[in-house]
Amino acid sequence: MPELDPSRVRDLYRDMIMMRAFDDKALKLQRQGRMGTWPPIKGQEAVQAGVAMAMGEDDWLIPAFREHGVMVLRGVPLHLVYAYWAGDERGSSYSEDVRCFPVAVPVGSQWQHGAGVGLSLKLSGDDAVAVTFGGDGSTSEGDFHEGLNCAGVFDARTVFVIQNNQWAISVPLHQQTRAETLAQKAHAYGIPGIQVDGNDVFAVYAAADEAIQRARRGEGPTLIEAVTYRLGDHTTADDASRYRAEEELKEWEGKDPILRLRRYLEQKGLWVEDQEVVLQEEAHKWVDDQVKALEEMPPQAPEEMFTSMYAEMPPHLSEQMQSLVEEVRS
Amino acid sequence: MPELDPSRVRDLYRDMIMMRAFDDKALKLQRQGRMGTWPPIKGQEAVQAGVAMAMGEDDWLIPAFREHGVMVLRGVPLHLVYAYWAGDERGSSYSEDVRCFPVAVPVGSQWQHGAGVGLSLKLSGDDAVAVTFGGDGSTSEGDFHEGLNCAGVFDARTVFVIQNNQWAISVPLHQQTRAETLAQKAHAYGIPGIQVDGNDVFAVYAAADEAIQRARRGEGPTLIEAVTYRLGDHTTADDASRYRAEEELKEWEGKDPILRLRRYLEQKGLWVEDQEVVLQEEAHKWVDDQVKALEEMPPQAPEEMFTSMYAEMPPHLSEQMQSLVEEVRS
Amino acid sequence: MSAPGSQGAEGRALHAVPEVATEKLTIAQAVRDAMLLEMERDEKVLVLGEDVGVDGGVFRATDGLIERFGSDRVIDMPLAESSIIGMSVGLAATGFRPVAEIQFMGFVYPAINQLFGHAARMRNRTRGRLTCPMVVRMPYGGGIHPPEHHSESYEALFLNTPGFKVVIPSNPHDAKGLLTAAIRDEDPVLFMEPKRIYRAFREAVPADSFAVPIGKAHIARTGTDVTLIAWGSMVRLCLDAAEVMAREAIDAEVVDLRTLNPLDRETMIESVVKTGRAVVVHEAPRTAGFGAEIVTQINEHALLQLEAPVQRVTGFDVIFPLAHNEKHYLPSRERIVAAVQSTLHF
Amino acid sequence: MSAPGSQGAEGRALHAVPEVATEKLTIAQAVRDAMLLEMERDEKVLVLGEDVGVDGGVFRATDGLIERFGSDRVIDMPLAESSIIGMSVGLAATGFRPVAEIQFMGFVYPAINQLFGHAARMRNRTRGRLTCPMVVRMPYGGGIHPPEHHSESYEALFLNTPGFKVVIPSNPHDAKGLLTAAIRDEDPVLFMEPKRIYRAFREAVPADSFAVPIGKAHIARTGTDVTLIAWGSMVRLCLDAAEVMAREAIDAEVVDLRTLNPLDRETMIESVVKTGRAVVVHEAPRTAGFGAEIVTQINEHALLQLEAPVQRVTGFDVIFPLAHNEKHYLPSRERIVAAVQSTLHF
Ligand SMILES: Cc1ncc(C[n+]2csc(CCOP(=O)(O)OP(=O)(O)O)c2C)c(N)n1
Ligand SMILES: Cc1ncc(C[n+]2csc(CCOP(=O)(O)OP(=O)(O)O)c2C)c(N)n1
Ligand SMILES: [Mg+2]
Ligand SMILES: [Mg+2]
Repeated sequence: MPELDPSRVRDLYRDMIMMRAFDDKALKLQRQGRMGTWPPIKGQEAVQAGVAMAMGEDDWLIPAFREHGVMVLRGVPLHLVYAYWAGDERGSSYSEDVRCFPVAVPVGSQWQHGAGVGLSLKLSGDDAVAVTFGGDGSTSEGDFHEGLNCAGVFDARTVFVIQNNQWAISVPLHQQTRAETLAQKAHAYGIPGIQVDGNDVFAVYAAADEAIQRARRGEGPTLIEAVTYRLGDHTTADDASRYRAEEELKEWEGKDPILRLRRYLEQKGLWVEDQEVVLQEEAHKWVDDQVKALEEMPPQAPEEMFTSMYAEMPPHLSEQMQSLVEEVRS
Repeated sequence: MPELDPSRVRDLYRDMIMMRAFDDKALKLQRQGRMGTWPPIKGQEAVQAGVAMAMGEDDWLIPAFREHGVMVLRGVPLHLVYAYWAGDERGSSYSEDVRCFPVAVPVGSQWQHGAGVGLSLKLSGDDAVAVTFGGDGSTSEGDFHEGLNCAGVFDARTVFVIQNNQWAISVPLHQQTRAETLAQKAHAYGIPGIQVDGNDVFAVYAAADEAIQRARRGEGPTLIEAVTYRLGDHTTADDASRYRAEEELKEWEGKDPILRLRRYLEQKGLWVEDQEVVLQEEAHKWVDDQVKALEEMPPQAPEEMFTSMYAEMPPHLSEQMQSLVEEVRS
Repeated sequence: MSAPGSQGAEGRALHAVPEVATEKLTIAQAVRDAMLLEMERDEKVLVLGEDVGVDGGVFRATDGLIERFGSDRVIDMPLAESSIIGMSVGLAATGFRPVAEIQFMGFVYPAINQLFGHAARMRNRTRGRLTCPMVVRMPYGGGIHPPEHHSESYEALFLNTPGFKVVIPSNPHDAKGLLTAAIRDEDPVLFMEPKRIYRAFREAVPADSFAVPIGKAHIARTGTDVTLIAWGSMVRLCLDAAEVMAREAIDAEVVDLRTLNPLDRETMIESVVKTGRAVVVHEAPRTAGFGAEIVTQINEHALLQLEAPVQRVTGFDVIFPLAHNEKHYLPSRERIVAAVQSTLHF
Repeated sequence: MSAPGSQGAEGRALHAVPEVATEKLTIAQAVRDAMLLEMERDEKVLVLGEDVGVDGGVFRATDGLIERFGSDRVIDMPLAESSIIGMSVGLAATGFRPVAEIQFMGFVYPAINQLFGHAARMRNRTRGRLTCPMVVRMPYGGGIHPPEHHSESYEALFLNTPGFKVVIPSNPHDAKGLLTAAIRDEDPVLFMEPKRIYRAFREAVPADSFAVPIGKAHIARTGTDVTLIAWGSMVRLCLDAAEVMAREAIDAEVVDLRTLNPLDRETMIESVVKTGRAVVVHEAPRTAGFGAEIVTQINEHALLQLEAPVQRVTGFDVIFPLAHNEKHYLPSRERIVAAVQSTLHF
């Protein structure tokens, strides 16, 4: 276990509680029709909090689509995360100083962006590192292979983190690959691969910290496999009970990373019930404020679908936009 | 070394001599303007002869584009191989009982066909095995990864053979991947990977034989990396001296797999100069006959570009074909 | 084998359905029904894709097939579209008839190399020695407010590259009949399913197996004043627009193309020659959408009969918007009516 | 910045070239020249692709660049097109200006997911926060008798999906000026190079850096009887055909589109309005080729001025044939003349 002082450990706990709170809220919003399809992160908070804490201020985050936790920790305002999943492109338009890519929906396609950003940082002599996430399922895509292979060839300043939640929608890991671990895939690229218990936030932090420092020193990329579990459905459009055994879910609910960290904090005397109450209150207030901020966003103008297509709008698009504006006005 | 009786060893030698002869001839034809772009196989004869000898009668071959040697050994008439590279589609239209895919030009795309054919053989209870070839460069493509990963998941009856000739046009292997060997990439898929000296025909045969038998027994796919060297240019459109050191070429010319096998045969007393003369003569006669067969092929009718597009020709194609026929006639 | 009875959308039967046992099915159910019956008929038919097995497909189009046919014939694939198609090429060339599912059309891109480079070319490349009888099913199109990449309508992608057939049903009857024909076809068929109306309505569909021939358009509504040309979910929109216009005594004919390649030019041109006016409707962006080919063929074959330029009602030349702006992107009844008006008052 | 002097093909200067130092260059050399000058001007410009470094590119378009700028700026990539584009997305979004080479257009398919899914969408997706200023160079087209997949002319693939600019030069001058503009552009530009005429002729090209604006067509030959519309290597074929027809007193105007997206509709329509007749010529298969969009726009904007239906001279709807049949596939001078005749005698 790395030497984290108690306040940072409490920060980790706080981060995870915040995640759980906003994830729960998103599911509620979705049921109320105020949110689009939402991919829950419940159960995967330790991976996201642990990696986020290991990242330096200027490091880039390249998420897949189930990284709201780490995105928020890296500075993406929660109300924008909500806006994105509610169907508003402005949700990916956070401020320039947040070094974070937008959500990548095509599974696996972000691995190469991670390699590209890692090469970019190396070429520009930037001290920062690119941290790229993806799921266990995404390791089957050709882009995973290419991204890691190229990162290896170029000594890209990239850390690849697999959130192995053991399912890709309905497909369990053993139908995804015959390899015993995902970490061992690193071997194919001549780079280090490490498997960690993704529900142990300290283990995640330690592995991420080591990998990030290695990349920062210019010693090349690392693959981290964080073994965790998706406690929720794949998305709000999914019903996991169709393909997943109740017992398996129950077993993993017992391994909830938040409970686990709380137990640790309590055992170490770093946490008492009062603090929990305050924290929960704070979390809910923050989430409510963010929902308010979401709902206070002025509606997106219909013509916004045109305005960011190109740096300069070509004539045919202006015409089309004009026709839409007239239609909406009439 | 596997127990091959002297006559089979001589067969291997013969196969390799035949390859060298037809490859040389193709280069000559190309210089004379009687052949299109040709990718020479010089230096890679041992890989192709060794694998071919290990294959069973009903096994499928799925080549990339530098496997003329093994294709011919599997029953593709040489004059059709020539026809194909001379720019005639009928060159890929060999008889149904030749279990061989056509040349796959898009690098890496054939790996998945190998996985698919291997699954097909498994599902249909066919005893045969699919043997798929590709180059070192092709291992960087996403399709390599996907093909091997899927073959692993499904226990496909597939053997994957990398002809690692150490160059992908001008890109040397160490710029292709940071992995020390290509064989170790198998680890990513939970399947066995083996590196062999691809200029040692016995080593190739032994590895291929073991892998093919394993696949035939239903025990899953194997990756074989055969380390060899491309003694010629990438193709007749390439000039390898632009990027490849003369000394490297010289060194590998010394390791020519044909010289090596001949030396072995001579040492064992299995071969004398007279036999060599006869064999060379036979090879040249065969090649000349095949060139004759090529040149005796009636010209391809222009409308053949239409006739195999669909099982039944749709009306718009008939119209287009008609217009071409009229144009050509006039 | 031909369709025992054709109908337009919901209840708009154009001619009587012969007396056969029927079931009320949605498009999603009709698709499943076709696969099920073909799998029973021909053991070489396989289904493969992401989540098609235990989960029964994210739209339930393969629901229950794995229980019925086992995991050797209903194959949950690793998350790898290029392999879904690439392995299908290997399977098809050696005797199987894969019916591959791409979960959403927006995720077909990783498979383009296998589709364009091999599936579409194997027959021609080998002059008929190896073939690729396979179907690629893809839910397509907008209207369901999903995340990015889930609303693509990219039929044009597959129409300038020869070697495929491209089929898009607009109703449960055709979904079953066309998919049956597609599975029996000797060439690769891209079968695009309008997810917006997957479960929007039910229709009586013959319970037995039947094929609707590929390459034949269908007059979904007869009319005399203008021809609306569409496919997939846009056919229903055209029928709706036609109803609205009927109140204003504009009598629109609706041509449901059903197959985009090979195109049934004859039916389409005949209709335009009759009405003298045409509007083509598609969800895809305007520029270089398949609408352009339709307009061009009309101009090549019926220019002198045209009373007005053919109009296009299409998506805009922008990325398909997320939920908030989706309704502003998609063709609407109003836009169709306006386009018809402009051809009438040219 | 605009072109200091435009000309048609070989020697057909339409107006005087201002007095600037020039060099006689082929298209391949002009392409190289543009990259070299832009790399000197802006250190954020990178070149990457297969064999672009030590080998200097299989067509020598990047010859000598690695010696000049080093392997950090001229990057020999692993054999992985999806990574060439995917990494370019990462590089471009974080400040570099990658000029990526796809060795032949037929090998762009593995990169489609990165191109369509990300490069074309990053600006819109983030409402301008992250952008992808990158160029994708691709030799395209037939005429060189190569193996399979080396002759594709698949511009239509990139025209129904918004977010790209698509630029295709037809001569050395434009190759240099347009590529310069493409590298300076803030959005992804697909730059298709007509390999058939890479080295077919030399032309005087200003030695200094200059940009030809993207989105402007060029009248390569003025005429009054018919408008020939083309791009890339087909422009030269049209000019040849025009010369032949001139002998029969048919005076053809040739519009070199140069940019397919955004299309210079104005120039094109103006010409057609003037001549009343048009023929569009492309190498790609006929159905759903970009010719259809041209015909459609002419019909939308100049129907009443048309004396005859617009004709298409195109490839057939078949797989591009291997060498033996190539000449029968490609548009020829004779086919162009015949199409013009048919518009004249409609
Ligand atoms: C290329 C592509 N194919 C299919 C999908 C549909 N899809 C979305 S998420 C998903 C499963 C992803 O599994 P995994 O990578 O393990 O991530 P997780 O959902 O478990 O976080 C699938 C199949 C997609 N988004 N992109
Ligand atoms: C997808 C794709 N990209 C690029 C090419 C062009 N190309 C043909 S062969 C080749 C190198 C192949 O190297 P390798 O796999 O090692 O095979 P080798 O040529 O050495 O036999 C390249 C880049 C291609 N044919 N396909
Ligand atoms: Mg997962
Ligand atoms: Mg090689």
